[in-house]
Amino acid sequence: MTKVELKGIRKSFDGTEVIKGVDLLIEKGEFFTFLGPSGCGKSTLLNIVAGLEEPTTGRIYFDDRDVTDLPPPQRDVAMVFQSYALYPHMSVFENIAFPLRVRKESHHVVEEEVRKVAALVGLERHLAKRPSQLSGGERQRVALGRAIVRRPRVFLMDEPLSNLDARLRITMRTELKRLHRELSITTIYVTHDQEEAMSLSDRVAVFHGGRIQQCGPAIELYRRPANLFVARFIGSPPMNVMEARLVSRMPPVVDVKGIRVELARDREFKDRMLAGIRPEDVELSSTPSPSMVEAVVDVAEPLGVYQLVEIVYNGSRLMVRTELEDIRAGQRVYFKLIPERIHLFDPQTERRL
Amino acid sequence: MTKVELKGIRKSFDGTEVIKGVDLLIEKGEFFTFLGPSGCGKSTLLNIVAGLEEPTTGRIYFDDRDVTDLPPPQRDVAMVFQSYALYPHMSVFENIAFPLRVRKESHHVVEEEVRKVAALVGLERHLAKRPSQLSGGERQRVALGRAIVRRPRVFLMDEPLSNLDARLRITMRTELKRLHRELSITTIYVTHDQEEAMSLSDRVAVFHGGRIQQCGPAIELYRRPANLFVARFIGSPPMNVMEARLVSRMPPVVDVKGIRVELARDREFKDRMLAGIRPEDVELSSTPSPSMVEAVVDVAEPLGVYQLVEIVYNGSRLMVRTELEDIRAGQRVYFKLIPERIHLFDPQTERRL
Amino acid sequence: QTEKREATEETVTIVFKHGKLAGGPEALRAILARFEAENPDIKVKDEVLPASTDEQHQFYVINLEAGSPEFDVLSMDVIWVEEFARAGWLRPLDGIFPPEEREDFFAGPISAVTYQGSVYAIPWYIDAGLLYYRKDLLEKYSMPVPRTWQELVSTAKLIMEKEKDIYGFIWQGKQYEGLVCNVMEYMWSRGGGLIDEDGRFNALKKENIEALQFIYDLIHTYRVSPPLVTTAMEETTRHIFGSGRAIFMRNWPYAWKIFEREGSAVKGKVGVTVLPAFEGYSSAATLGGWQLGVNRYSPHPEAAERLVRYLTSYEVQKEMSIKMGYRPPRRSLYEDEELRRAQPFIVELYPVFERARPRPETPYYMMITQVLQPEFSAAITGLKSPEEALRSIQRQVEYILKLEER
Amino acid sequence: MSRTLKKALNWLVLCVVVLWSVAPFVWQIITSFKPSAELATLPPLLPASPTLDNYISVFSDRPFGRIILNSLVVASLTTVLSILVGSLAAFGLAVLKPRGGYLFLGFVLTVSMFPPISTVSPLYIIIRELGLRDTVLALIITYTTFSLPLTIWILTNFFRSIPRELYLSARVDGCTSFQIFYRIFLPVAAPGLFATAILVFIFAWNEFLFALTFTSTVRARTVPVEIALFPGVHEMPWAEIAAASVIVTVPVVLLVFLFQRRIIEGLTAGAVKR
Amino acid sequence: MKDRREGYRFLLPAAVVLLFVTVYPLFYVFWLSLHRRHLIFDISRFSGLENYAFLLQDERFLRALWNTVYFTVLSVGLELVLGMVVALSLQRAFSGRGIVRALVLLPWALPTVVSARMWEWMYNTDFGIINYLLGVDVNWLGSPFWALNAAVLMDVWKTTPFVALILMAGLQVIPRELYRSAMVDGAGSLYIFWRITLPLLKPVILVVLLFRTIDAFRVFDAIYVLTGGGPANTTETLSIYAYKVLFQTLQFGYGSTIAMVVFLCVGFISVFYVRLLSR
Ligand SMILES: Nc1ncnc2c1ncn2[C@@H]1O[C@H](COP(=O)(O)OP(=O)(O)OP(=O)(O)O)[C@@H](O)[C@H]1O
Ligand SMILES: Nc1ncnc2c1ncn2[C@@H]1O[C@H](COP(=O)(O)OP(=O)(O)OP(=O)(O)O)[C@@H](O)[C@H]1O
Ligand SMILES: [Mg+2]
Ligand SMILES: [Mg+2]
Repeated sequence: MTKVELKGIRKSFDGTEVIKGVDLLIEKGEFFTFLGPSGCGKSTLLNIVAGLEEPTTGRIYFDDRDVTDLPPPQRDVAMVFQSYALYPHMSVFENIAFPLRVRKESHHVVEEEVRKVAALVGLERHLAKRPSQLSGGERQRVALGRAIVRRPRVFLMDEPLSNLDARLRITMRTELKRLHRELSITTIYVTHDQEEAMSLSDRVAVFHGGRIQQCGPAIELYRRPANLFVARFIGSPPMNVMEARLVSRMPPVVDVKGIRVELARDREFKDRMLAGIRPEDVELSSTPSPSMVEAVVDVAEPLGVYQLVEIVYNGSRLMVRTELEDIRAGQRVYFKLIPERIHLFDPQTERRL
Repeated sequence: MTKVELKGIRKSFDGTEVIKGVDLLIEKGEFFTFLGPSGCGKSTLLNIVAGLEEPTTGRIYFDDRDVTDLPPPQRDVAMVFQSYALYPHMSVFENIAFPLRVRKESHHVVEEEVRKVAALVGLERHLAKRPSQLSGGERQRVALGRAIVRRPRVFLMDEPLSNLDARLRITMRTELKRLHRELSITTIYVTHDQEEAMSLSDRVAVFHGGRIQQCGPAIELYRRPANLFVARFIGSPPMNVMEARLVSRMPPVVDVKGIRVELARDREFKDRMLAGIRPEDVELSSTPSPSMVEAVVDVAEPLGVYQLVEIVYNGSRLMVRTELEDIRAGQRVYFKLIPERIHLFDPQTERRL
Repeated sequence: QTEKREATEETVTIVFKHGKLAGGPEALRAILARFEAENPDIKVKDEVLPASTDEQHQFYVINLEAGSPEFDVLSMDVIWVEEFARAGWLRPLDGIFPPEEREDFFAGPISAVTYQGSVYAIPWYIDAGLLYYRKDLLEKYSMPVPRTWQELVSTAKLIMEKEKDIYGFIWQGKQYEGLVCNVMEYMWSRGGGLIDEDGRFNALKKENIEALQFIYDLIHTYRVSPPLVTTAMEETTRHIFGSGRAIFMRNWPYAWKIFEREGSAVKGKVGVTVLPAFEGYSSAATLGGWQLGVNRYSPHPEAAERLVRYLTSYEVQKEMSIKMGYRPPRRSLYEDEELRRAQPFIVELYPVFERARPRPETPYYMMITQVLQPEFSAAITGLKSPEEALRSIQRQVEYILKLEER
Repeated sequence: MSRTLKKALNWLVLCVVVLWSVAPFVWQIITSFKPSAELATLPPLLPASPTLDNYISVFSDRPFGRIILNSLVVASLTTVLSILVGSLAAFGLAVLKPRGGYLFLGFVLTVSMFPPISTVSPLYIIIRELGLRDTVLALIITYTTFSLPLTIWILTNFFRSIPRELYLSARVDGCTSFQIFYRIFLPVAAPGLFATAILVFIFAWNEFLFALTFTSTVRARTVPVEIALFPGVHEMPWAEIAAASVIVTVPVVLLVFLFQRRIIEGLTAGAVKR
Repeated sequence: MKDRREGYRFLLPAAVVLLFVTVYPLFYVFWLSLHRRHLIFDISRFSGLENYAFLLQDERFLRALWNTVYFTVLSVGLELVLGMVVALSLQRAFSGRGIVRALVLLPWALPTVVSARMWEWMYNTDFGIINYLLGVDVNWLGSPFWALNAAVLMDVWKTTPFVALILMAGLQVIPRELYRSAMVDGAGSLYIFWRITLPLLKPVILVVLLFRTIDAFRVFDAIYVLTGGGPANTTETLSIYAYKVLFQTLQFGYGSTIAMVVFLCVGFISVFYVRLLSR
């Protein structure tokens, strides 16, 4: 188990800065995720950790040892790519054995290790096949096997699940999680899928524009997003964001597009704010009630256990998630905001208040 | 608004039958979806409706008129493809104008119509750009605009959202739904994504192996899947399927891997059955209760409002969806199956009982 | 000196380059075998060059220029010897080819192998343009063998009118060296030529214009020559004549033997004579033929010289005449009884060879002919008027000859 | 229906195209079986008394076997060398992406447009000075060079289409660049290498200008030169030329039939991607 | 970064070979073109631009230039049109397509020399199959009018397959969906061809034109073997002229001058197309 530390990492390609200063401490055995939209520099940072790219400035430490100038092989990391990067001309066995062969391990060791790993990832029956003869999930497993076989100090995974179909992704997710528990190797995982990040990670760092926006346990990011970007990025469907005005300080009451809500006193406020309301944090009802506001359903999308409903009130639209089953487009409904679940942001800095 | 009817459609490519007899009636103005896994023949059927493929046998009627032998231009349908099929050498304006130009509409008409449609799909500011300069969602809109501009009798859409990222997909879904409400044109929609199908459609036909497995409103398919395939295909994460034995007929009690559940009397039974239990239909608790069974959490994936939890009891695994927040891997939990939500299937025919 | 001794101790192999010979490789092989028997210290390897003389020339030029010692004896067209001698690639053969012996040879080839007073090759066999005619047809219409070009035209026209599907007069008009040979014959037989008495190059003169014009007229005005002659080479015309489809043909002597073979369509119907001339001038034939020389870079010059001597000896030339139909350059052979009996046809050609004229004798001939060929071709196809063509020739050749001045 | 009409038209064009492409070659084959006496008579089209004489005399009168051997040696060595040097460069360009790689590629493309006639005279002088005249080595060196641009261009495209992750992955697994080159990229690009090799082989087998200039004897003469310079007295021995042509086209025809997919892949790799 | 530096080592062998065998000779040929150099008689003297001056009044050169341009324009034009027809008809999948493609590829793969010999024989006035089949008596290679056109025909035969195959590959890159979409939108096949296929194929067409124009412009072996440049130099192209001057009489000075001109022309052509392409 290795502790990974990044200090002041910056990286420019041809004059444009892609990573704009990253400091991170990843604990021993942690499952740590870089989450962010496409092009935000996640892969670049991962490659820097692997030693495939050199940072423009900044240092990388593995267990307090500076590895910034070490080439990839000497860092003893293993990497799994989105495209799996399986060697198409080698059998599954040879693919898994490759890192050992490069290290010139004896035949005996190779044979034994590969079999052990193959059993671990459930590929015993496929060792003789070529990657092209495998299904997506099996290929994925080969890539994992090849990473595991080296017993590296750190696992690096760059969107390893995003080539799989939705269903398989869920299965593999669970498997990844189980593997990590069994091997306890420090893992850095890159994804742009917030659900994946939340379901897998001990901690998540949300990236945007080359900077870390927030870093912490997934549930923390969901509950207390540090800024508007994180708020919108985490949670599906995304948070509704609306303008809010402070109408009274004592007790604190905000007006969200005509709805007045009294908030807890220990919060910070500004005169004009942005209110973030998750679709799941709106209470909906098909019968009127005095504490509730009337609205009309514009679009209703039934999704099994729950429905996504877009309601219109006062000219504003609000996405609501409800388990009520009898909601139809055009219908009149009643809703209420849950005060403690309203997130407030500074409209200038977009920071959480 | 046009009614579309398919009668006894079969289609073979080089001797292998891809569509094995389809009969369907799609009502005027309906939003109808073909749902099914990859390769099941959805696109082929859609192409047959468009006139791009000839059925091997069977007839197609638009408003009771046989159009089977009409070439695509005379059927007056519009089609949106997964790849959008935008003409890369034409501007957005020209792309949208293309169907009108083919019809040799006057410049005046073209100009006016294109502007109108561009406004409808929100592309006014992009008319001069080339498709390559647009984002995924904007391209999607161009494709829609090009389909709308003709005011066709039927819209055909072949996985129009699957090239978009998850977030944009949700947005575009809502927009599609709204467009359909405004234009009220009969729409046939193809997708392999059950969530998309459920959220968009008036009715869904689930395809598998060239046959319709079940056809009806989305919520119906979710609640009363006609067979194991539909049961597993609809709902995410997929239904848990376990063996069940009938232990008593009066009152009907089934044994699901050691858990005895008493069911309603009006259901059909067999001695050996398959029980389908949706993850959301399991009641979970962290405190013991006499009516509940003890289990251990193997994997827990927090996903914001809810968690996906894999629990192990009696050597069997069960995926459970819960809104409880304090569940961790390794923890002891207690669960109960909700009798009226247990789906039973014949293990031979895989039909619903 | 020492080489001689060496030669007796070990055998040397010398390489003999030549064009493909009539009669297949065996005939020459037999001759060489006898040479090897007589000279046990020498082995001869004979190697065949490409068909076209231009390509043979290119082969020699490239190799000799590079100082290649890879062949010892080379056979050369008459027009190359001066060029090669001037370039210093040939071994002077004055020693083995004394002036007394040269007396016995025809004057044309001797002059072709002489450069600045020395001889650089020994004539091997000789060629000259001839007129072939259909004896039977002339007899049938009781026409005499034409002595002038005008007679040839009128005779041909007359017979062509009577006989269906027959060409009047065919010759070699493709753009290649053969065309120059043909054209020169008309120029000479009109009193013209390219080199003046004083040795100056002078193409643009009345006689030459008229000669070229006449050739053009043969095809386009009198129509006794079909347009195909403008692409014809020797074999093209030989095939046509040999299948009985032409009355007159200009060609080299080799064709005769073929016409007289069993199964030939014209066997016994062919006559041969000197080429016609223009009224008031005397006939002329272009000298052709091949000479043997020794590569200056040959590692075995002595052995090579012996082979040259042998191949150009009276006996071998006689044998080649009798067995392969090659025309000997030695006058005395035409008196030889054996040859007279075996090849009466060759012997009859004596007057032709006596009068055969070499093409311009200059080291720059190959450059000049590159100018002549396209220009002549242009003139006979009507692409240019004769005068234009000759003027253009004059200008280009002068640019070439400027090389000489420094 | 118009669909069937369209299909029929398509078939018609197809037949015409195939006929047009093949007919001259078929005629050449027919000619090669004609005894020389039949050459000069046109009907009948087919030889009345087909003969193998032409094939026999090609080998017995000429050192044709040796010349084919020369061609084989030249073409195969050129192929090997060109692929070797070319794939190294292509790997460098496509995978290691050195600064200025684009300039180099541009340079390579420019070189590919050099007309051979423009360099043949100095090359001749150089080769003569090096004493390489009339050796297969001279041809191998020039052919390798002149096929390099094609090789580099195609292989760069092939290497580019290999996911970069393979490179990164092998790097992390501990390979050096050179190991990655031969352990991963060469095997993975094997189809591309093969396609390129065939193209280079065909190029070297068919090349004429340099062969004509740099060789003069059977020691190094190659097949096209031999056919162009076929010796004859006064005229072309057409039937023998036909026989020789048929013989030397056999390897090419075989390659084309066996590997048309790959050839087309190689040919179009440069033109269509990008 | 280290990769990048390492990259140069991989480029080195190719760079050395290319520099030594193509670039150096190019400078050398320029140097030669400034000389009166005659290898046979060992004459070599610097003459500045004299050769270039003579070139301008050398009718044979102007004629060769014209022949080359005529040959290039006509053959490339025909090949493009025919190639397009073939490409369109071979495009759709049918059984036996592999064999058909191989057959079509055959002319391209044959040694040029062999195909020149083949056509020379077919063009033969007396015994040629072409005259026989057409029932005419045309002197294809002998008449100044036909000879160059005959060479064009041969070239068209030989390289149309190449053009067709590249265009076909270009067609295959165009997504089928575009055609389908246009069809559903009501467009007929001709309309689709002009408005969709052709514009999308433009880059490929330009690349093909570039390849072919350059190849046709430096044509050598095909015509050299077919006609040798005759009759009356009506088929003599620049390359043939240069070659004859260079190697039949070893005039390396003047020959190099012509070779230089070929190089410059090809350079201009490439620049022209590359401009078009990069637009
Ligand atoms: N080798 C490179 N040269 C130049 N720019 C690069 C290079 N690699 C990455 N970039 C740029 O750096 C930015 C970040 O790239 P990176 O691959 O790290 O993004 P990412 O977050 O992994 O995105 P994705 O989710 O799409 O993989 C992008 O804008 C990309 O264009
Ligand atoms: N033109 C064709 N020729 C031969 N087989 C075809 C053709 N088009 C489709 N098929 C086959 O028909 C089956 C159904 O294809 P289709 O494209 O309709 O599937 P789909 O349901 O649209 O799948 P996807 O979700 O992957 O688009 C597939 O097995 C496919 O291989
Ligand atoms: Mg990435
Ligand atoms: Mg499909």
